[in-house]
Amino acid sequence: MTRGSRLHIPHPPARPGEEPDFSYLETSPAGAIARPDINAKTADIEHLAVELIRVLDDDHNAVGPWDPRLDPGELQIGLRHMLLTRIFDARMQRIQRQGKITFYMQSTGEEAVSVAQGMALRPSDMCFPSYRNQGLYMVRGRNLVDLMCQCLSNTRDMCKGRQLPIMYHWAEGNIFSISGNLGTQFPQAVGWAMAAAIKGEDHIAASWIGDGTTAEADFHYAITFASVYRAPVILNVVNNQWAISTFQGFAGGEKRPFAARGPGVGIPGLRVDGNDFLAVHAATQWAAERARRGGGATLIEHVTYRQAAHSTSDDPSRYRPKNDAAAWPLGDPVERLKDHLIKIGEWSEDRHEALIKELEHVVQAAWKESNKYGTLTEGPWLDNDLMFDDVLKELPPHLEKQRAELRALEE
Amino acid sequence: MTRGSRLHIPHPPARPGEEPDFSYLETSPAGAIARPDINAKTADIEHLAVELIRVLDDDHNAVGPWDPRLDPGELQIGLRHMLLTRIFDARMQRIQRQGKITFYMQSTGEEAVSVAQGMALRPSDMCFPSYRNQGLYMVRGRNLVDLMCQCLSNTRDMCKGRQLPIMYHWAEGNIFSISGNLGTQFPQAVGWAMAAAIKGEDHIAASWIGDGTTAEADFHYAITFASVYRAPVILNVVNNQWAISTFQGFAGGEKRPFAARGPGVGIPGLRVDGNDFLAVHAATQWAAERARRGGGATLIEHVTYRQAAHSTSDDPSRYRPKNDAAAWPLGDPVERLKDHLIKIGEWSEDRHEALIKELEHVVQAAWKESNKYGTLTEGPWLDNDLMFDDVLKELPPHLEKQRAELRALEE
Amino acid sequence: MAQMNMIQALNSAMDVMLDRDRSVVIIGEDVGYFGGVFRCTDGLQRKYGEHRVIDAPIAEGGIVATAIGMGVNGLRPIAEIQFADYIYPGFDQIVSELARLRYRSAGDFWSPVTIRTPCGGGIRGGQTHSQSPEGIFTHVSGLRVVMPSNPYDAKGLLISCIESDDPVVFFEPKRIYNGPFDGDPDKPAIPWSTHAKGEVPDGHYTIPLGLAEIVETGSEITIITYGTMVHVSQAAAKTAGIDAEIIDVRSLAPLDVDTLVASVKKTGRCLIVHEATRFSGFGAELAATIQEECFWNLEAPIGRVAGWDTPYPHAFEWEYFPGQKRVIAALSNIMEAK
Amino acid sequence: MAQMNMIQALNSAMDVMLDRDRSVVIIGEDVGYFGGVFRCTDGLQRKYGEHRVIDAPIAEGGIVATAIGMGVNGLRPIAEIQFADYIYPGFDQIVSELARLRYRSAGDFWSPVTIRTPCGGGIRGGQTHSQSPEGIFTHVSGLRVVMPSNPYDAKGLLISCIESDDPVVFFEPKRIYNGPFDGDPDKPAIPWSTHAKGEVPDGHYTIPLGLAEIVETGSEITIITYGTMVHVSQAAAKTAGIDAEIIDVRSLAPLDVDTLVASVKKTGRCLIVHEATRFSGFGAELAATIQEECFWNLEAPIGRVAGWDTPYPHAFEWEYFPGQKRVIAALSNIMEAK
Ligand SMILES: Cc1ncc(C[n+]2csc(CCOP(=O)(O)OP(=O)(O)O)c2C)c(N)n1
Ligand SMILES: Cc1ncc(C[n+]2csc(CCOP(=O)(O)OP(=O)(O)O)c2C)c(N)n1
Ligand SMILES: [Mg+2]
Ligand SMILES: [Mg+2]
Repeated sequence: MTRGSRLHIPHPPARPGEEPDFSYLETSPAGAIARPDINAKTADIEHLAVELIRVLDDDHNAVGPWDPRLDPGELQIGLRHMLLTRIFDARMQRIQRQGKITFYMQSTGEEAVSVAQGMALRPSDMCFPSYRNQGLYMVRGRNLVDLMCQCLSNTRDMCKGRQLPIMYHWAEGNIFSISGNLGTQFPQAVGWAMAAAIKGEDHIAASWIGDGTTAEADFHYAITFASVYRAPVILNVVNNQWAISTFQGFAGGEKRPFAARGPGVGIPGLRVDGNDFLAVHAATQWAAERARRGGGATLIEHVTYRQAAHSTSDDPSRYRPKNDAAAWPLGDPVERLKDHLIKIGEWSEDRHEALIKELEHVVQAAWKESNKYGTLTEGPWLDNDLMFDDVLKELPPHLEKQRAELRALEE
Repeated sequence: MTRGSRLHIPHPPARPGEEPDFSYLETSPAGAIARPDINAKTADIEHLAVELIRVLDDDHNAVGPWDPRLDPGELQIGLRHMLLTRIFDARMQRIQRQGKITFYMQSTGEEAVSVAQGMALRPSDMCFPSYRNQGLYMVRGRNLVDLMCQCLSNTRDMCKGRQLPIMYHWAEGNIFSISGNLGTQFPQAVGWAMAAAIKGEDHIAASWIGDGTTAEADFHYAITFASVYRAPVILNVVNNQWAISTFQGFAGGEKRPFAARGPGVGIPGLRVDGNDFLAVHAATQWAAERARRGGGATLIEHVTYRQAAHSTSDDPSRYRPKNDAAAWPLGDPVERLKDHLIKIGEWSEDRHEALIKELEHVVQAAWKESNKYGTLTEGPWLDNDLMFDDVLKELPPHLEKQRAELRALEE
Repeated sequence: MAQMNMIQALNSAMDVMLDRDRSVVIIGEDVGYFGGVFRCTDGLQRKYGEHRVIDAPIAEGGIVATAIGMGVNGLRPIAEIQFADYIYPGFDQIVSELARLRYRSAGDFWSPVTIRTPCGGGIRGGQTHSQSPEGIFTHVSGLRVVMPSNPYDAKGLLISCIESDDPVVFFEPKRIYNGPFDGDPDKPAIPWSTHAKGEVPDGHYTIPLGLAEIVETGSEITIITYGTMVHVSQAAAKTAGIDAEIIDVRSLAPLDVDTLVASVKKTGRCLIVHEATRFSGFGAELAATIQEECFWNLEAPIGRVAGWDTPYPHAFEWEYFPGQKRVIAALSNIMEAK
Repeated sequence: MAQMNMIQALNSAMDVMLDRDRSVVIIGEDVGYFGGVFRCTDGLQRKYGEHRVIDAPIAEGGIVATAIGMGVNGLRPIAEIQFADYIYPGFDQIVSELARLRYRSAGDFWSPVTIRTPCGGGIRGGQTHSQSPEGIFTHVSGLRVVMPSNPYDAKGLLISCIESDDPVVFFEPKRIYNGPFDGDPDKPAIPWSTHAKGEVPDGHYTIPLGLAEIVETGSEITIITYGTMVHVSQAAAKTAGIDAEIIDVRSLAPLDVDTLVASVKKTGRCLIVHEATRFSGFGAELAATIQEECFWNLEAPIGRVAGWDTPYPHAFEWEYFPGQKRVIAALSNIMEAK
C-alpha cells in the first residue's frame, strides 16, 4: 500500500556515520540587517523573521546597527555567567553519571540565550523558562547550592522533593516554576503580561520553548492571545535543531523559520543568531523596549545548536553524526564572546583559563556544601509529611487521613 | 487597579445603534492579482495572503487571471445550489421558530463558499465541514428529506437521534460527521489527506472552520502537520467577521489576515472574496490542483459576512448594528452571481423568480415528506434501544444490562 | 434579600467580588460586551470595564493558561468555559498546571483561578451541550470541584471559590438556571421564586467549601446527590412516599465524608444519584467510600442512578436523563432488599 | 516461543501487525528513526519504512487527530503518546472525537485508533513521568481501556486492540517493561525470563478484550488489580501468607464484571489495588460495582490500596508507591474485620 506513498517525510541532513551537513541553514552576514525603530509596524519588518540578526563577524568584531554597544565589563560578566552555566552543567552531568542525582539536562551550546536575555531584561521582569534556561539563574544570582539541593531533592530542596532535578523555580527572583509538560508556560507568560498591562505596570514577561515544542497548542495560544491583547511579553523559540531525536523539520521548521509564525498572527518575528551573545542581547533589548512602551509582543527565534544529549536519558549518537556540534556553522557562544573580548583587548587566554579554574572551584565548593543537606543515599532526608502539603493551601481531611495512615505504617 | 490599564482590547467598528463601518476591510480591485503557477514556491506568493482575490467587478463582469472561465451552465447550477441552500436555511429557521425542530444554524451570505468549493472539488474528495457548510450537501446532491429528517431526529434520521439538528454526515457522499466541538475536524482532515498520500491515491481532503475557531489548538495542529507532511488538503477559514458575539479581532484578525497563518508555517495562504462565486471557485481549483500534484496544503481565507444570527439561540441585534449585513462591502454572493449571469445574458429576473418558486416548492415538498417519518411531537419515534448502539461496535455487557433496565422501566 | 434565579445569583456573586476586590477579573468567550451566552455576566463589562471583564478568543486552553498567568501575577481570575463539554481543550492546563502549580513549587507559586462552566442536560443540547464531566476533575489532586443546586448556594459558593486561593472547577447545572426541575419535562416550568433557596442576599456572603448540606432529613434511606438531581431526588422520594434523608454534596472535592457517613450510618441504606454517566462516575467514589465507612450499618447494597454509559443523545434525552422513574425504581429496590 | 520482555513483546505485536496488515501505521514522537524513547518501536521504521512508522511533531492533540483522520481513511493507526502524563493535550480529540465518532454518526464513521502510552511510577520520573490516568478514560463512553501486566498479555492484548474496530487507550506500566516488580526497589531487578509470562509466541495470537484473568486462585480474599500492582499484590499475599485469589483486570473498560463478582462471591472479601491516586480512581468503580453485586456475600468492607491523593513526588517515590507494606496492612485489616 505504501509502494506509491506520496507523503512527504522531513529528513535531517545527516545521520550517524554521515558527514555533518548544515547547508540547509540560511544565514545573513553579521551587521547586514537594519535595526528598525521599536515602533515599526509589524508588516514593515517581516523580513526580520527570515533573515538572521548577527553582530559578531568572522573576525570577532561587533558590527552593524544591532550592536548593543555593551561595556566590556558587561561582556565579561556575560562571559562569566555563560561559563558558569557550562561548568555547572558539566559537573551536574558527571554527578548524574555517578548516580548521585536521578536526572539532568544540559544547555551546552545554548548559554547565550539565557544569559544575554537575562541580562537584557530587568530583574523585575518575569521569566517563564523551559528546562534549558539555567543561565537565567546564573544571571539573577541564585545560590548554586540552592540549585544543587533541588537536584538532590534534599532537605534544602526548594521544591520539597516534589520535582525532578532542574525543575527549579524562584519566586523572589521572578523565575517561574518549570513543568514537565512542554510549552504550558508559554501562554501563562502571556497571561502574566496581560495582568501587568491591566495593572498598568511596565514589567514584562519572557518565556522560552524549544523548536519541537512550537507544534504544541500552547505555542498557538501564546502567540494568538499575545497578538489579540498586545501583551507585553517576549516569546522565545530556542531552535537548537533537535527535539530529542527529531530534527526541527518535524516541527515545521523545514519550510519556514519559526520566527515567521509571529508575522503570521501579526506580531514581529526576529530570527537571531542564538550563539551570538551581542545579537541575542540586542534583539531582546529591542523587544523589551517595544513591549514596555505598549508595542506588544515579539517572537524571537534563536538559531542555535544542542551540543549535548537531550538529557541524561538520551544518546544522540543513535540519530545524528557524532561530530555534528563541531561543524555547526554558528560556532560556540562562549568561544565567540571570548574571542570578541580578546579582539577588543578586554580579555586573554590566561584570564579565561583562570576564570574557568575559579568557576570550577565555585561549583565544587557548592557541591560540597549541598551534600550536607542530604543526598539520594544519605540523610538528612525530607520529612515524609511534606508529601501531603501544598496539594491545596490547607491540608484537607482526606489527606490528613492518608498522612496518618503513612505515619502509622512507618512506625 | 485598572485605572491605568494598558491592555489592548479589540473593538468591532460599530455597535448597536451605530452606523455600520467596514472601513477596516482591506480589499483589492477585481482582477488585480496575478494567478501564480500551481507549483509556485510559498515564499514567492506570500502577498496572496494579504491581498484579496476577486473576479467579479462592480459592473458584474468576470475579470482578471483568476477567472475560472466556467460554462454558463455551471454558473447556473452554482446559482441554483446557492439559492437552494438559502431557501432551505430560511425554511428550517422558520420551522425551528415554530418549535418543530430544536435548533438550527443558517449559512446566509456564505453560500458561495460551500457551493463554489463543493463544485471545484471532485466527488471523491473528502470534506470535513463545519456546521455552516450545508451547501456541500446541495452540491453533492443529498436528498433534502434526509437532511430534514436529521433535523427532526425522526425515524429516518441518519444520526439515529443522537445529534443536534444540522450535525449531518454522509459516508457515501464523502462528507464527514460534524462534531459540536469547534475545529476538531481540521487536523482530522489533514490525517485523512496523509492517509491518501500514504496510499498513493490522488484524492484530497478539504475542511472548513470559522474565523473564531482559528484560535483553537486544532487549527494549529492542522497547519503544522499539513506543512510538515505536505498533506494534500485544503484548509478553509470562513471569516464571516463574527464568532457569536465576538468580532474577528478577538481571534487575531485585527492585525493580520487569517490567510497569513499559512505562510507563517510554510504553506500558501490565499485571501479570497468569499462572496465572489468565481473567485472562490478559482482559488479552490488552484489549491486542489496543487494538492493533487504533490504540492501540499493551502490555507484559504474566505472573506464573507454572517448575515443571519449565529444560530437560533442567538440575537445579533444585541452586539452589532441591525443593518450591518446590507452595508457589507462585498455584497451578497447570490446577488452577485445572479447579476453576473444576467450581465452575460445567461439569466434574467424572471428566470430567477421562477427558480426561487421552484426551489421553495422542492423544499416544501421535502418538508412534507420528512414529517411522515416522525416529528418532535408526533410519531413514529426511534426505538429507544438505538440509544445503546454504536457506543462500541458490539453492544458490551454493561450496556446490554442498561438497555434491559430501560426496557423494564418502559413497560 | 431578593428573588434571584441561578443566573442572577451567579451574576450577583461576580458583581459583589468585582466590586470588593480590584484583582478580580473575568475572561471567557462572549462574556464581555454580550454578557455570556447564558447571560451570567450580563452588565458586568458595562459596570467594570472591558479590562476586567474580558472577551476571549475561542481557545479554552488559552483561556485557562492566561488565567493561570494572571493569577500568578496577583489577579484573581474567573474563567468561563462556555459549556462543560468544551472544557477538554483546556484539560492539560487545568490538570498539569493549575492543579499542580502549588505542589510542584512547594507553595511558592499558585494561581487562584475559578473556572465556571455550565453542565448537564435536559435542554435538548445533544451530545456536546449536555455533558457532566465533574467526576473526571474529582480525580485530579489539587483541584476543588463544586456544583451548586440552587441560587442561594450558587452565590455563596461562587464567592467562596473566588476568594479561595485554591483552583476550583465550578459546575453550573444549566437545566436549573431558571428554576428547579423535578425531572418531568412535560410539567410547566417553575421559577426559582417558588423555592426557598431563590431568596438570595444582595451583598456578600459565603458558603464554606467542603461541606455538604442535608436538604431533607429522613430515616429510611440516604440519597446522596448534587446539582439538578437534588430536585429530581426530592420529588422522587416524595412520590415514592419514602422518608429519605437527601444530601446535596455541593463540594465534590474535597468531599464532606463525615456528613455522608453519619447519615448512612443512621439510615442504613443509600442511593447515589447523578446525571453523569455511571461507569467511573463520581457516584463510584461515593459508593466506594460509603461502603467502606458504613459497611456494618448497611442493610442493602448502595445503589447508583446515573446517566446511561452512552453519549447524551438528542432525541432520547428523556430516556437518557435519570428521571424520577429511575430514582423511584432504585429506591424501591433498595428498600425491599433482603 | 521466545523469551521477551514487555518492550520486545509490544514491539513484536506491532511487527506482526505491520507485516500482516498493510493498513497498520504507527505515528508518535521519536517512534520512527529512533525507535521510541523506551525503544518499543525499535527497528520497525527500518523494516516497514518511514511512511508507515512515522515520526510526529510534538503535539499530542495533533497526533490523535491525524490518527483519527487516517483511520477514517482506511488505515489502522497506532498512536504513541510518549508518556501517559502527556496525553492531556490530546484529551479533547480522544474524548470528544475518537470515542464518539461511531455513535454520533450512527456507525457510518469510525476510526480504529489504538493509543499506546507508558504509565505509572517507580522509575524516579517525578510528577510528570509517573502518572496513571487510566481511571479518567474509563469514564468516557466509547473507549476501550486496557492495561497488561506481563509480556505475554501485552502482545496478545495489543494485537487485539490493533485489530479491534473500537478505539483503545492501551496503558503500558513502564516499571515492568524490563521485568516483573514486586514493589521492593532495593531488591535486584528480575528479568522477565524468570516469569512464565515472559514466554511469548513469535507470531500472531490474541487475547480477547473484555476478559480479566485469575492469576492466582485462592479462597480467603479476592484481590482485584492490574498492571504493576499485580506483581506487588502477588508478593504481598505470599508474604502475608494469605490464600488470596488475585485477578488481573487487564481490560478496564468494558469490564469483565462476571469474573470479578464470581470470585468475590466465593471468597467473601475483596481488596482493590492500583497505583493511581485513590479519590475517584478506577478502584472506586470496582468497589462500587462489587459492593452492589456481592453485597450479601461480603464479610468485610471492600478495601482500596492506591496512590495517595497527591501528585507523584520525586523524592518520596517509595513512600508514595503503594508497596507490599500497604497491601499487607490492608489485607490484614480486611481479614480481621468483624
Ligand atoms: C506535552 C509533552 N510531550 C512530550 C514530552 C516529552 N519530551 C520532553 S523534551 C521533548 C523534546 C522537546 O524538544 P524542543 O522543544 O526542541 O526542546 P529542546 O529539548 O530541544 O530544548 C519531548 C518530546 C513532554 N515533556 N511534554
Ligand atoms: C470547543 C468549543 N468551544 C466553544 C464552542 C461554542 N461555540 C459554538 S459556535 C462558536 C463561535 C464560532 O465562531 P466561528 O469560528 O467564527 O464560526 P461561525 O459560527 O462564525 O461560522 C462558539 C464559541 C464550541 N462549540 N466548541
Ligand atoms: Mg530543540
Ligand atoms: Mg465566524
